Amino acid sequence: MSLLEYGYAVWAPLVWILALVVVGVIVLILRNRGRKSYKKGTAQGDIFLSGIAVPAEEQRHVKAANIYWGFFEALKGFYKGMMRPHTGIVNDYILWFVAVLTVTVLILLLTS
Amino acid sequence: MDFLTTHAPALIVALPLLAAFAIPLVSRAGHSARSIFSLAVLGATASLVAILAVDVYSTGIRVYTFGATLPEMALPAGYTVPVRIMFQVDGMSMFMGIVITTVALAAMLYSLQFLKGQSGQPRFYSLMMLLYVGMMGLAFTGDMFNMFVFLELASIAGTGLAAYRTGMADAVEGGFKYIVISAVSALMVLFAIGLLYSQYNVLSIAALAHYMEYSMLDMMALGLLAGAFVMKLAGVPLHMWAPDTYTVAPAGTTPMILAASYTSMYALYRVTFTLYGGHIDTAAIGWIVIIVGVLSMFIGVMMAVHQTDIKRMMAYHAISQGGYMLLGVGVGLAVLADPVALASYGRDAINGGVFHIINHVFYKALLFMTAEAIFFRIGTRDTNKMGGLARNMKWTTLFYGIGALAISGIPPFNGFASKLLIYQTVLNFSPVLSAIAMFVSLVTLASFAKVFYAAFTGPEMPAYREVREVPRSMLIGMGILAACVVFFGLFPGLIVDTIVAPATEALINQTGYIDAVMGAVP
Amino acid sequence: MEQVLLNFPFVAAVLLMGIALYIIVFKRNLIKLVMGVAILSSAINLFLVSLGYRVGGVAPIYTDVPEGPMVLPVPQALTLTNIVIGVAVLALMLTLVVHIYRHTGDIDAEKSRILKG
Amino acid sequence: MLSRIVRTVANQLVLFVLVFGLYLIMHGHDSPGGGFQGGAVVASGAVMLLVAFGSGQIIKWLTVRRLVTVACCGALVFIVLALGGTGTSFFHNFLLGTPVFGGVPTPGPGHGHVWSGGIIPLMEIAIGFTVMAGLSAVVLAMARFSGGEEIEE
Repeated sequence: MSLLEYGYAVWAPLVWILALVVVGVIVLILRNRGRKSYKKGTAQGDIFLSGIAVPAEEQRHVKAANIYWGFFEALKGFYKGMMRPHTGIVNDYILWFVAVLTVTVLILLLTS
Repeated sequence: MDFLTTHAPALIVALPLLAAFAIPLVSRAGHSARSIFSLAVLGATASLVAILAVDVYSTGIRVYTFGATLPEMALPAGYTVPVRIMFQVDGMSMFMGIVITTVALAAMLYSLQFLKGQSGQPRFYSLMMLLYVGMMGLAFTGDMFNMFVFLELASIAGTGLAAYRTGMADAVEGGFKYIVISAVSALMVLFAIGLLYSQYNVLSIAALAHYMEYSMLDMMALGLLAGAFVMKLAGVPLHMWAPDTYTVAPAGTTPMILAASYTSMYALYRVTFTLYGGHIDTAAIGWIVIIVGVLSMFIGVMMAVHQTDIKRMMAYHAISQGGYMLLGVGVGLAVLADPVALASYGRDAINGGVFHIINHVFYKALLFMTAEAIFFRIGTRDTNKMGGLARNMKWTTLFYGIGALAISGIPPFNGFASKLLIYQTVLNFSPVLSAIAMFVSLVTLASFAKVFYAAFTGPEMPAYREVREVPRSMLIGMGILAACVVFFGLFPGLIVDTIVAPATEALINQTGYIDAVMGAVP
Repeated sequence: MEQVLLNFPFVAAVLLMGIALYIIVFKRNLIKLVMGVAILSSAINLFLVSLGYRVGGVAPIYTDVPEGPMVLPVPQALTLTNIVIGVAVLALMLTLVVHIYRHTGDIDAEKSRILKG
Repeated sequence: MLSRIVRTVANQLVLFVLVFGLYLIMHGHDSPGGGFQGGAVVASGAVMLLVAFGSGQIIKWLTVRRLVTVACCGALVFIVLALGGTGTSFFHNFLLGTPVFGGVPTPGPGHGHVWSGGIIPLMEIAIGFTVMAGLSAVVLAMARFSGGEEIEE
């Protein structure tokens, strides 16, 4: 019932979860073999920035705009090109629609 | 019980329609009366859908003729063409019916609390009911012209919902864009219907498919219909309206408008498979669908990573996931005329594409609801301003996590099951397309991880120290969808066998659809 | 000659559609855009009604009919339905344009736009 | 508010507009016309009054709230009539052959037969009320709206 069979393969989520549980147990065992000297709530848990004063929460948090900065920097040209058709003007939406309709109709007329 | 089974197709549309016009009157009796009334009607309709589903899956296609002396009598005595308006409910219609009803229930539950204290609530519930009627009618109708009417009904109600918060400038703009593109594309549908009617003098889909001659005008009509429905389902390059409209629609209604897009996708499948699927080689239209699908997947996801508005990002992901469905079904459509390829991978590709509809509607509805829950509490959708929300909104975080993992195709959630079907079957058709699909999933995961990191983790922001979890009714609405996502992920075989495979069978089996109406005609 | 005259409504409908699409695509004034949608709707109505016309036909009503052919009733029903829907859509569009004007002080599609990208 | 001439003419004309609209609604099932057309004509009468007298006078008794009530009731009657035939099938004409609008007109040359059509004339009347109230409400709301007021039901 849980199996998803198709043509040449099978996907069995319950078996996958069983495997996940087994792996999880192994991970927990390994984790418990680690050092136990960490105490919550003591100075061990404080933030340490090479002796510099810890900034306020807003400055500490990595904002969404700063994540994947390199990715966007590398693809700057691509996104510049992408922004050109995404004008947000409703007339342009209809222009695209008319263009696609023309192309679709032409393809269907030529292939049939 | 027998009465209900016989008349369920009509009652499923009639009851919410009745409620839509009764709600403005009922709501004069107070808030709770209206809430209870709306929920009761939707609940009754849902049970009718369940009754009809059991019937359709056990006995096959159902025909319901309006005004006839017998609802099953599609052709009046002595006629060789159907003259009355009729509903034709087969596996695919029923599948859409189940999707729409579940989403509507969750959306209604979510909205009850969300709307408290806002003005114009009677209109909101009326429009919800009308949108539901439009979508169900579109899924059930066996008539091209009624397809147009229900499409317009859904568009008008959807616009009313998208522009519900008229006090906000962007909401009005999103609603206006939606109605313009809906009106223009629906008029193109009507033009195509006129072209078809001019040749065959019938409007019933079954009769049209029976008499179809695949002339020049027919192919032109197919092009117009396909283009118009692609516009409504937000396939690239006709997707630009979707982020605008999905972003501004209030909480519970975004999933409803999303479901309305997929009803247009259903209409596209109905036209390409049932109306035109018979004797011509469908490779050309199949490739058009595949190209639109691949473009949607790639451009949708690349635009999504770039967004800062959380709902806008999810809207672009909705476009991208729509591409998966089009890819799966497009592959099936391209090999429809080739029985060997159809049996070896075409059918499974369609299974994957159709299964992805229900999966995607569930997890995307869940994600939209979590986004709106954040907006409800902190009053902004800008991810740059969020941070540390997991500390105070534990349930919302959990639901967001489930939805994000499901949309990225991480096992064991439901997104993985349908995506696996699509990857593996498309691999047989064209390995490049499969590789693109996997790459898109990767970028999807990256973009959701970005938002998860920026919004939910991190130090507790001083501005959001007082933020509380959202009210219970909103949590219940999200909880239902999250439970569906997990259940569908754990038991994909059950879902595929019971509701997806009959839908695929209904799409491929064109003669069955025609014979249900035209069986007696030579 | 008669053939040309009979096809004249279709030519007119297609011309109207062209005009309407031109207006919708190139006119940035939102009111004009709404007018374009109205013209498109009328063009399709004209197309549908012309489909149902038969030479020398009379109105398809079963009382008070002279002998002879009738025009097709179904396209007229379609047209009527489209008119009704068109009224609702136009009213909705105009309301939203009024709202846009109140919020942004402009009805130019480009200048009043907030959502993009 | 426009000049006295316009107001007087509008006052007289509105009766004829009303009668014509109601005539179109009543004869929708046996001659050209019907609920939507008649309702639109009646609503145009409301527009005429609105133009002649300005929105201030009209709004006192023609409130959006009342119009919405009428429109909803009309739509409800329509659907209930359609549901009435559900014993056989949805939209089944169950009044045909009964004393209420039960006549069957003879096809061919002859005059229209008002007392026929079963549920269709009743539906036309319901639709007529819905459309006249709905369109008037739209016009009224827009008139008030352009004056800068917010609409509340």
